[in-house]
Amino acid sequence: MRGTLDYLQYSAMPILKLVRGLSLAAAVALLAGCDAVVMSPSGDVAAQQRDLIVWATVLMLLVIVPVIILTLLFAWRYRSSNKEATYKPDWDHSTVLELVIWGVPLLIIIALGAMTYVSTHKLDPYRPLDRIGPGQPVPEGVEPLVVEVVSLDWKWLFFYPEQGIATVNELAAPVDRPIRFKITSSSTMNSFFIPALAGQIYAMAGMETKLHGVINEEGIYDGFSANYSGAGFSHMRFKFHGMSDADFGEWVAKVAAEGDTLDRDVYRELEKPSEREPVHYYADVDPTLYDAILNLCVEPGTMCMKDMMMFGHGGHGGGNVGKDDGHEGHGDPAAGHGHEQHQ
Amino acid sequence: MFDQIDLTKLIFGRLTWEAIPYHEPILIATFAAVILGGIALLVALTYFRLWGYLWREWFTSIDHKKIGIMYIILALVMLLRGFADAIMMRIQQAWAFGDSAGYLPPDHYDQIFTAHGVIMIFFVAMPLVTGIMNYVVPLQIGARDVAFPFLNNFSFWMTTSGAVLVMVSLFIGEFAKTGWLAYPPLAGIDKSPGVGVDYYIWALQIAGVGTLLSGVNLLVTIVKMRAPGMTMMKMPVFTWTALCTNVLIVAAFPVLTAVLAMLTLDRYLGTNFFTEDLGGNAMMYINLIWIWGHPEVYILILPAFGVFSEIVSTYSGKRLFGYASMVYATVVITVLSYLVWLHHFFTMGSGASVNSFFGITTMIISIPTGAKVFNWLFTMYRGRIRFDVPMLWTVGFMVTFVIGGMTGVLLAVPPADFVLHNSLFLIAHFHNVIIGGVLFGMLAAITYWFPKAFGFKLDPFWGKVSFWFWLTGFYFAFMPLYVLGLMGVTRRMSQFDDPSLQIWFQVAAFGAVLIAIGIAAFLIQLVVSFMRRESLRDETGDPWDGRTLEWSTSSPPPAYNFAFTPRVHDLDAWWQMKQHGYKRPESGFLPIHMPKNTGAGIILAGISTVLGFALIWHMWLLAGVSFLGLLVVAIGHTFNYNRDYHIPVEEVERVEAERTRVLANHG
Amino acid sequence: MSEHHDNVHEHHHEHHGDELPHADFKSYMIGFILSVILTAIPFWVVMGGVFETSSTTALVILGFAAVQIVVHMIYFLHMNFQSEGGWNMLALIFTAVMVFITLAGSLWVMYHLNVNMMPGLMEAVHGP
Amino acid sequence: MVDTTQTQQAQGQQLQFHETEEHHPQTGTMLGFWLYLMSDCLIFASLFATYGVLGRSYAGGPTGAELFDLPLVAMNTALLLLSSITYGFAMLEMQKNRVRGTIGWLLITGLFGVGFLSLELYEFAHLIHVGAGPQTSAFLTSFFALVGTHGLHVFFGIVWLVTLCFQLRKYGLIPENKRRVACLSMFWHFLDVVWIGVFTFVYLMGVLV
Repeated sequence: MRGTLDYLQYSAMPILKLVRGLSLAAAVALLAGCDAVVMSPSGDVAAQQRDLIVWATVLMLLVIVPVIILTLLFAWRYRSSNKEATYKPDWDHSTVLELVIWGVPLLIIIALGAMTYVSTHKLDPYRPLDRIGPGQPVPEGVEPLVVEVVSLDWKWLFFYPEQGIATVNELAAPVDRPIRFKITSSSTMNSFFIPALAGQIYAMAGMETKLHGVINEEGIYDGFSANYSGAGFSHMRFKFHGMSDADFGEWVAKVAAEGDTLDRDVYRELEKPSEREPVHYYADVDPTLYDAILNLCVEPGTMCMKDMMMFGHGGHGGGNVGKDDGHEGHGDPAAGHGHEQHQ
Repeated sequence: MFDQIDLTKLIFGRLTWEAIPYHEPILIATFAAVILGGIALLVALTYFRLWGYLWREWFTSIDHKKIGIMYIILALVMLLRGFADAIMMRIQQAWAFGDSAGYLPPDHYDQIFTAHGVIMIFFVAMPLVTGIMNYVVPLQIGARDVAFPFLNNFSFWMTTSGAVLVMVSLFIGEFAKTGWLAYPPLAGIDKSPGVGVDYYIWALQIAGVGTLLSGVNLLVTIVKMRAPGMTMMKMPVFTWTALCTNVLIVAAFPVLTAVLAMLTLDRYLGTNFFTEDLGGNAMMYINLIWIWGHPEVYILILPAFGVFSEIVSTYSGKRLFGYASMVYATVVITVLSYLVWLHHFFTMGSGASVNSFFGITTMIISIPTGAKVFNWLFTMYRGRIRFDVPMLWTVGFMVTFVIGGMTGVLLAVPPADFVLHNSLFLIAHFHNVIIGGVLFGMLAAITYWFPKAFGFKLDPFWGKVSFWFWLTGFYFAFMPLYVLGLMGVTRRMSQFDDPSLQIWFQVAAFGAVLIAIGIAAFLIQLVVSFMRRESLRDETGDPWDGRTLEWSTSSPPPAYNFAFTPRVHDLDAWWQMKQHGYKRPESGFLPIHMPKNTGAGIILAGISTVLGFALIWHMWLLAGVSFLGLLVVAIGHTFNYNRDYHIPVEEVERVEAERTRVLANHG
Repeated sequence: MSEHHDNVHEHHHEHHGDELPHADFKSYMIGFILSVILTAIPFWVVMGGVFETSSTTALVILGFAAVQIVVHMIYFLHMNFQSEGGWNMLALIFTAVMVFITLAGSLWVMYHLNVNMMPGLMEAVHGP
Repeated sequence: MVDTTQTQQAQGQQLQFHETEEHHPQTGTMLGFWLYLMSDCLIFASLFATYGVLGRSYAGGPTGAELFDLPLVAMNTALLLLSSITYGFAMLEMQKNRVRGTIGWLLITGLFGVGFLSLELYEFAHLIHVGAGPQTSAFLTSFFALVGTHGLHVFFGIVWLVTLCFQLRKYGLIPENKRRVACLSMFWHFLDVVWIGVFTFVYLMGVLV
């Protein structure tokens, strides 16, 4: 028993150093060695997500590294040819050790769990941003840029309702201004993902997901669907341009000048499956189109989902029952919180 | 009245000559090879007059040992298919950059990654796990067979039937192009009108029947048939993990059955469970399938944990450290595995409170898992470790698995998951735990129990070659995927734009080649060991100085396993018997009551295959006939009351005398 | 599939250890009468419109259903803590937990998904 | 663990390490069948969960309140309850080793089952006739799936019951047959339990506004 603890103590010091060294080395290698966009993003949200990954990794390495070292050490030391090592065939219990092997992971998970709880709420993609960078709150009076995203087979359509324009496979946003994405799909499920900007979220037909992000550096970044959606999926990519305010204004003007008309007929044509679609600009955009896509009523004569008597007389049935069961069962502290955000 | 066309439709459904992919050179070559190989096999079987032997001794056998071996053969055959898919993907992804489209069009590539996932999980990992449990559990608990021997045979053939359907899809029609979980709306009839998804559905449904019944069977076996004296807390750890795995099977697979049935109704009858309009909700499919899907992961890994526990204790020559905490950890994992399913779709947008709940429950699972790793570690501590091949796998597992565990917890942090989900990081993670955990475990188990099953050990040289190639191959194949994931590369891509990624994919492809050598070495090992079986012979029945009851009987064990049912006093029952200078009884034998072989299992499963094929191709006439046939055979089988016999005492005496002679010769 | 047929027919140890449940006329009758009462009341409650709010009615009939399930378990399925060494009961409790997790979990998750993703639609429920 | 081993070692050769008589493990059929029922329970749980989620997605189609005919459901429930008690009588006859009585009560049970199924089929036919088929809306899809799956179980229960009657007539109340009757009894009563869920959760709660 004492021998074990000696080993633990003996290995603790170098291990701590090693953890620091390793995580540093890994971080450096990943940042410099290759273009690991997830490890060096340009948007504040993605940067916070990166920080979380690094911290969680470091926390876990506190256990992982000693385990790996001890495994190799014990395997070597207690090899059967080493007759000098102690052999205790009946030793199979130690209360102290049991406490350690349950307790240490428990403590780490408590720490990690707390981090998870806080960060999940703080970085909830539905939550409007309150900062645009470390120590930089959103300036007074700055409203987020709203972009409505539709995933089509197999391209992306972006509506800018304030600017009255729309684009296919090209997205632009001014630097340091929060962006508020409203995301839906025309049919298959996709996942809207710009790794440099913020985490991904699914795009599903008849549903609207939301994502908040901010880009802090000018540049051209990759965006794509992260969820397999059929034959043309590999080329369902677009460029996301982070621009200065002035450049963004110019870009909007250019789209408005060069753009075509986007009405329901054009959309129905656009909706047909196609691959490697080039960038399109639309200037004259039907303002009700996004809503119609979301509610699956672009086709003339179809009833919009929200107008259907989907919710009967007494509210959403599943929802109501879910509220009773689920919230009691799990003591959910944030009951109905999703709803509040949509006021 | 039917006119000609309707009758054709009734009989052949939508099956036409167009369904044969003769325009795909790769498939045609494969098909030719399979046909030639198949003919060669059939000729060989006929030439050596093996049909009767196979039918009597194997196909209709209700002996748990033979069924276990058949499961593993099925798994190894399917491993070759699944791995062929893997290497095709690796080549495609290392090749298709920029202007090059590689050699697989998306249509074919998408089938390959779907088939790879389905085959590896359902027809490699599951049969391996079930096979090992089938072989080992009754021996470990001192039983003569499982609780329901006929059902065991039937379960095996149903699993095989599912595998056959997947293989048929290669040559007739197509397989699903949806990813291995067939999410709607992509798997719905609008987006996937072909037969691919139907092959997927029926293969899994038919194999699922087998899996579920084998789960019930092993559960009852463990609960009811333990040798006297073997209380729950004296059960070998592998049996404990088998118990928990089967609890998971019985509780999780019904959900898969139900959700696939709903998808079937959507596709066949036009109902609206998961459609976009008329109130359907595809998110419910994703929710339900992961209620099955997450426990499934633990169904696979728990038995591997059990295997490692047995091996680490045997080769360290030491009692397992912390048996009780090992058992509690297993039980805790079993229950918790039902509370984490949402972590597979954090990015669907269920909100912070739901996400953090499931994120934290997921992390909690790592506590008992961590405790297990420590228990193995301290079993090695102050042991006397022999590095036979199973122990190599175990050490390789302990080092590899903790990395997979770490990345798993990372993925359980919802905001981190938002950037890592669906990326190659995720792929690297689950291959890290499934290869580094399940597969290493099963390969260790095969090496460990092989002498018990066949009476000779596996050749250690080729075993070590296989191990080292697998291990290094694994790191080469999957560490680059972690990096690619951090570079924001998504899974299931058939072509890439960014040329800077290519080198990583080439390294991964190199890793896959190393793994291929590892697999080849394993197969060579089987052949070499068979050739050298005399020098590798295990005459004692206890080649590794084992600790549990299976090592107390001969290798291979007689049909009845134990001439006298053992009586258990300690956790390591056989170890204790050896310590006490146990003398094997050499007289006083009694006739032994055993179940009889039956062909009903293979016949029922055969009809099920036909039924599945008919349903896939909408051959309604054939479907109706085979369903009725299924019913008639099943009912007919229930009229057979004559299902057991006694092995006469002379036979038992003869077998046991032979063993006495062998043991005496041995020394 | 016909798996439930096949399960029954395994019996190579048929002469020993039979643990067929034992029941008597009285317990069946008690069970029957109780279940008739417990069925009739919810039907009456709903068809007669006894309670004003539907949520009260729902709670009441769910309560009756729960009691009736217990009655059936005891008097018809002969559940107790002794049969099969307590394994029957253990399996039942475990299953009940699983059923609860599946039902409550699904409804909870799907409720949040729906709230988050159909804002326009949910307003129809909760008011603007 | 160490301690027990040592005491056992102190006892030396006293320990018996094998049985000398033939060892008869307990029969697992009843437990096995119960476990199968538990897994079936989870199939129903999935269907209930689906109904819970989709059960009010009427998609502009008819609602439960408009469609469900509670007197019919009450009738159905009564048939199923009666079949339960008649199955109980069959079990009692079996305990008294009376083959004819057992078969008789089983057949009566089967008749109630057929009655139940007939009413259910009538209800389904009626719904489809008025344009409320399973394709109409997610609500009706999940309704038909849940109630239909229960009906399918009753159907197979009846097939089994008829088979069993033949077996009883042919082989009498031998232990295997007794066990089969007991297993079918569990199956039958289990379907009752599911039906309690169905009539409460689907029908009664479905008509609540």
